[in-house]
Amino acid sequence: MPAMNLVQAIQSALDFKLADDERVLVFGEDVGHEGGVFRVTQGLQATHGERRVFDTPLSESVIMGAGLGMAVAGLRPVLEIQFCGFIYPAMNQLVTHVARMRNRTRGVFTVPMTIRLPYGGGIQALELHSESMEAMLAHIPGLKVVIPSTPYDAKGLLISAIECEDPVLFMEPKKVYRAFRQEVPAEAYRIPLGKANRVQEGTRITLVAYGAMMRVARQAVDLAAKDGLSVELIDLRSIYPMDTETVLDSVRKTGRLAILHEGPMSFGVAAELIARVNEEALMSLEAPPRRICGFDTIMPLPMGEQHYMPTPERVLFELLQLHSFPE
Amino acid sequence: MPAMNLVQAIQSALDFKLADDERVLVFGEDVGHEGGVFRVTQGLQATHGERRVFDTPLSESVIMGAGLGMAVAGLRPVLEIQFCGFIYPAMNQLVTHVARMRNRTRGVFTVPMTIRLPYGGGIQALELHSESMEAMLAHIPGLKVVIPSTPYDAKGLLISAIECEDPVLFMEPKKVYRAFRQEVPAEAYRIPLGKANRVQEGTRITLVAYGAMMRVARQAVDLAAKDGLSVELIDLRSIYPMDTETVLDSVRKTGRLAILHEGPMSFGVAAELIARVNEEALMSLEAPPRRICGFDTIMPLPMGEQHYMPTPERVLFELLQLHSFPE
Amino acid sequence: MLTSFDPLKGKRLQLLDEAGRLVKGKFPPLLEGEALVAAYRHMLRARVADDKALLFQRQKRIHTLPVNRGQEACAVGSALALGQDDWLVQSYRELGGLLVRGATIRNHLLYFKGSEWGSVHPGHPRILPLSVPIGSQITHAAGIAHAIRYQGGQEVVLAHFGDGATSQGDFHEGINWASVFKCPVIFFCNNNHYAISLPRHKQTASATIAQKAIAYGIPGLQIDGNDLLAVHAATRAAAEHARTEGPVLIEAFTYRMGPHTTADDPSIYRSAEEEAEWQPRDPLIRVRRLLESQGLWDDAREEAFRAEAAAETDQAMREVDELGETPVDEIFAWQYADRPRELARQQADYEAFLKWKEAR
Amino acid sequence: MLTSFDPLKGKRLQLLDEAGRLVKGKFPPLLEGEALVAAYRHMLRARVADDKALLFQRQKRIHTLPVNRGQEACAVGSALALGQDDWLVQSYRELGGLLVRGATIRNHLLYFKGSEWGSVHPGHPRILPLSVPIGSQITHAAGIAHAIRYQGGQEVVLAHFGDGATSQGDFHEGINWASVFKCPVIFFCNNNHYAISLPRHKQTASATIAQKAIAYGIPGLQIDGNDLLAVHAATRAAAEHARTEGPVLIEAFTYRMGPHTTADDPSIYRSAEEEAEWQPRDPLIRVRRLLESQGLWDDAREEAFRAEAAAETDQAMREVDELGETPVDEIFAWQYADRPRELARQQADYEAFLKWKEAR
Ligand SMILES: Cc1ncc(C[n+]2csc(CCOP(=O)(O)OP(=O)(O)O)c2C)c(N)n1
Ligand SMILES: Cc1ncc(C[n+]2csc(CCOP(=O)(O)OP(=O)(O)O)c2C)c(N)n1
Ligand SMILES: [Mg+2]
Ligand SMILES: [Mg+2]
Repeated sequence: MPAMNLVQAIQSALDFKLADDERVLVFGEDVGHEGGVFRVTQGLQATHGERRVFDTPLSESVIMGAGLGMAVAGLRPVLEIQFCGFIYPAMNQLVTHVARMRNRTRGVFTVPMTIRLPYGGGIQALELHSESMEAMLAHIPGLKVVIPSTPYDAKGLLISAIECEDPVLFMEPKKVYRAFRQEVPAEAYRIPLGKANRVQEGTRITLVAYGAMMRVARQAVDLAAKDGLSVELIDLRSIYPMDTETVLDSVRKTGRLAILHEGPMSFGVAAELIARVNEEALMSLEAPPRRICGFDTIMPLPMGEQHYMPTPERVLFELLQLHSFPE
Repeated sequence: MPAMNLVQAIQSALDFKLADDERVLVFGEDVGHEGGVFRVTQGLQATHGERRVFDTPLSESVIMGAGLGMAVAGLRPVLEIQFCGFIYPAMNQLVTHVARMRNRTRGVFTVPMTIRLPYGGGIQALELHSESMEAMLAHIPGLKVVIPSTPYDAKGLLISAIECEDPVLFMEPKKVYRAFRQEVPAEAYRIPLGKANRVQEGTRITLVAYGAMMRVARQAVDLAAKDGLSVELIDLRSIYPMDTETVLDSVRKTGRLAILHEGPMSFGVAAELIARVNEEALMSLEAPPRRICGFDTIMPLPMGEQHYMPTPERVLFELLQLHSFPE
Repeated sequence: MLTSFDPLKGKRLQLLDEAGRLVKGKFPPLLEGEALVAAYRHMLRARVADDKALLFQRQKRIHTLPVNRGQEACAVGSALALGQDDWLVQSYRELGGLLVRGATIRNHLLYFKGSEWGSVHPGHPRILPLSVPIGSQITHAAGIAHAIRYQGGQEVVLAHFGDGATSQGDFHEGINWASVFKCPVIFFCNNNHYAISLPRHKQTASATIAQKAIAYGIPGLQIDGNDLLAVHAATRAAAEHARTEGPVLIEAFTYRMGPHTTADDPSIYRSAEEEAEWQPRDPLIRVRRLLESQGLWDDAREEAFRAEAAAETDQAMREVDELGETPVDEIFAWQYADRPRELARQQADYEAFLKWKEAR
Repeated sequence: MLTSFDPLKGKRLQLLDEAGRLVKGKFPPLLEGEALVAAYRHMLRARVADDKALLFQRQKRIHTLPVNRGQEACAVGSALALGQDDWLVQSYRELGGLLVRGATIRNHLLYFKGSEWGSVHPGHPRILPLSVPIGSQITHAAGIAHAIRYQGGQEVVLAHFGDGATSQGDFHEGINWASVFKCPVIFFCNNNHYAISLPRHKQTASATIAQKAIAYGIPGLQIDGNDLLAVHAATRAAAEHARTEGPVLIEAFTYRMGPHTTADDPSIYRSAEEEAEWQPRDPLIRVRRLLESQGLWDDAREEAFRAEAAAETDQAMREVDELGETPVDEIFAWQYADRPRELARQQADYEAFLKWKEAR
């Protein structure tokens, strides 16, 4: 099996679907000739031609709206919004059309479209190049939102996303793009949308994370182990639908829950997960769940970013607090 | 004291601030000559002139962006987005500029701007005329989000919003516009942003609601009382900042929490409140909090709307379930 | 035709004048004889259905709906220029065009009573559901047309929108996209002079909407939107151009004779004189005059057809009156192809409530 | 000047040719003698600071930043046309313009090292912080100008943006608003022929960007953006027009001689030949030639000024190097005028962690 980083794994999924299905088109700002500002689509235009893989004008609303039009006309657009911070100009199309078309037309018109969305911080980037707004997107009825944390998951989830009959936001953790390699099958495989992954067993605390925060979580779990604290780690992978069962199973065992994400705390993914655990396993909770999140502020510019982005140490601190409740 | 409905109370606040402060401008689609599609701004142009109260082209993004420009230049814009479902074209301006300007410029440029946003369902309206997306808006760092439920609150909160040094989303429950009258002082008064209102004491359950759902909540509380169930009712009034203390005080007393809102359940306001109550009063909870919300679907057209909108009976059902836990 | 109309010259294409006389010139009308009669019937059918719908709304049998009166030539003339496989991307004031394409009056009423099934047209002709967010559908037209080009098809897309829509970013982005990729779209602006209460001259400072085409390097022309023949001829020419060269912008100069919607009161923002001025320009009158002058139509036929359309509309309303509320399951069933656990759970909770309520 | 340039005629205003000779014609240059020397110094200072910043980025002393080389005439020439109280609404590639207005090289470096204080200019001149979401600042310019009109002021707003920005809805909505309300804005498009990798001709199908002005009924003109005198004269004329009549659109035909940002590799999408073609059109060269021909500049002065600017930049970088991370309190303090309990709580939690970490 070839070793791939996240960029290569995504590329491999796109390459497969382009070859596999004539209805698949890949487009967005700079994704064609240049291969994207992160080179995720590099080489795809050369292989599949300019009709299949192309650059668009600098206008996110029509990228989204034209994508919808193509989908309605029978294609399977895979579009890129260059950064999560630039999804907002496309928000109207996303909420009022992409997410609604199937229901409004009782299935006559559907939108099997994938929106690739590089997201997340910790890369000392310019303003609006580091946001994590998955909670906002997951609140929109009609969308699915998935976030891989590894090359292996990315390939399998992206193929599933492109084959999904509904619009899927596929959020790519930029911080992971070239962070590490992993063995990834050269051939196609699928990972179902909506399934979490229990990546490490533990007994005392359930830690839920996803995307780039999974690496932070793993390190924190290792640190905790050194302190003699056994933490079960779950990679949520899908924000909507959310695999509550896997989390519930774990919480019923550990009695303690921490959720880790980069996005602002208030009205974030952690809150939703806590609500669900309350609804189905309140009595298993031995301590208040802890949210380890970005603050309710904008992402500071690089000289302040290290405070905003959760670190393994900060996660460890929170895990220890959680463990020692009540004190 | 004159009796006013919600429309009149809002009008009265706008009229006061227009007279009181030359920096206040009121604008939006159809708000000038016509007085708005709900006639909320009726008469204001006649009183204060076309320079102060005016119609704009049909383009929400520049309404928001020009508003920001005016604010930065020293004015206090009060703009209207005609319906909550039409905020999305303005989303980019809202998130990337309006909410960020103070922090980005360390206070050199600020955005003391009020965004009036009629919201909510139950009025058998056209598509996208019934949404309640306050959770999405409250997740944006840098904004304040308030929702009055009565004419009295509306006037006091709106004056505070216009005088606030930061951008405030002032969401107006359309369903309440002309639903009832209340005594409202003719003169100006302020209700602080960020404070909830305990409107009815009770002992067994804490019910939190806001906006148009307050009327539903009141009716449900009455129904429950008939069934011998004493419910404490809190009007949240402000979604961000959120007055968690008032809710905590109540939950510590009742041990049971239900939250009622129209917006989609997942990643909604109820989840956030549950997370906060978990963090500070988990051990007071005697039963899983219940979310009584809109579904994770688009608002059905009128022939299905009654299913989507929580009714007093549905709230009662949920309260009884909550009360009888564990069963 | 497209190139002979410089949008900066202030010309406006007219083939049939207000008196119902053919304008002499280089463009012979494309609609004649029985085809013209058929076109007139479409307009009249839309007019009758529209008038009745307004009435039904007053009777609370349906909810708020937009009113079409005055814009029938735009909707019908343009839709008649489409082939069977072409796409119609509507705004919400093109009832006549929908009927041309095979949509039913029943569905029109059903939609505005409040059922999603109102957007499901028999045989699924290529009609997008109406678009509420102003201007947003313009980008969809660009995307559908992009797909057509990609698939090597010969179809075109007709996209309707109002004068107000031209202020939206999506107008700009959608036309720009279509121009860059030479997508086969006819961008058809129904300039009815108002966006709810805002008059056209406060919407934009350009003398015409047609001239906005220059910003995209595409042809733009202004036509008399109350002239069925001009609308039809211009759309036909535009479709031809779209298929081979790329998009065209048409500004149809027309007037909304009724209120914006049944919830609107136009007397607040426009004068009775202005409304009276447009009365004789009613798009139906002049076609009828032409047909009558050619012996193709008369009072008896008018009466008979009106009665027929009225009966059809009444019957449709009665059918729709019968329909009950949307079944609970449908609310959850159509959001996704599968049913996420979130929805299943919410549905189960809600159904438990319904059961409890029934039992109480 | 504005009316004599029909954007559809393919003209491009030039007052100083590539050889540094004044173009004979009806517009005498407005910048002469010492004023011209001062302008040249601004350009040169920006050039030196820009070159050095690129170096500093390679040394990892600052982070990713846009590169200005080639566009100094646009930034400086336009900013010099502003009065003290006029507003500059920047995009992110107008370093020279910022320096003209009193911003410092230190702040430029500070911003790109990653501090919000980099947007706080000494004396708070009317400069908006750079705008990352492409085109979005165009609407702010309209709003500021609206406020000026409302307050009866005589100021104007200069809004910069790129060729790519013209595809955004905000370009359209912002200019439309300003046109309708006759707001005093100069919409200044730096058409540097690329939006990252996308060449101008794939961005829009219109022959010029200037002609997009026609869509709003305002004057539009294309100018040689590498010609300091043309930029300055056009902006002065536009400011005059803006104050009395309303907005103007200027398309400055220029070239980004460097990469898009320090993270970009232009060799992927443009040829060395193309880059070489633009080399002799460098906006600094021709002003220098003119000054030299007038005896106002020479190699010695060039050397001396370059050394001065380099020393200033080095010094600024050293100062910025010294600065430590953003204090925790600042992250929470500046989000709102007050500090909502949510933020206070998050801050307290975080500070508890810091204390714990320190103690460990
Ligand atoms: C994005 C958005 N903003 C506001 C509205 C509310 N609204 C509905 S129709 C309308 C006016 C539309 O005018 P125009 O485009 O001229 O079309 P017309 O109604 O005249 O046919 C407005 C403002 C909307 N539907 N969508
Ligand atoms: C809304 C938005 N989309 C995408 C980007 C990413 N991006 C940054 S610069 C740029 C190209 C801008 O081109 P242009 O407007 O011509 O300005 P230039 O960089 O050439 O000066 C893009 C696509 C962005 N910053 N904002
Ligand atoms: Mg109109
Ligand atoms: Mg450019």
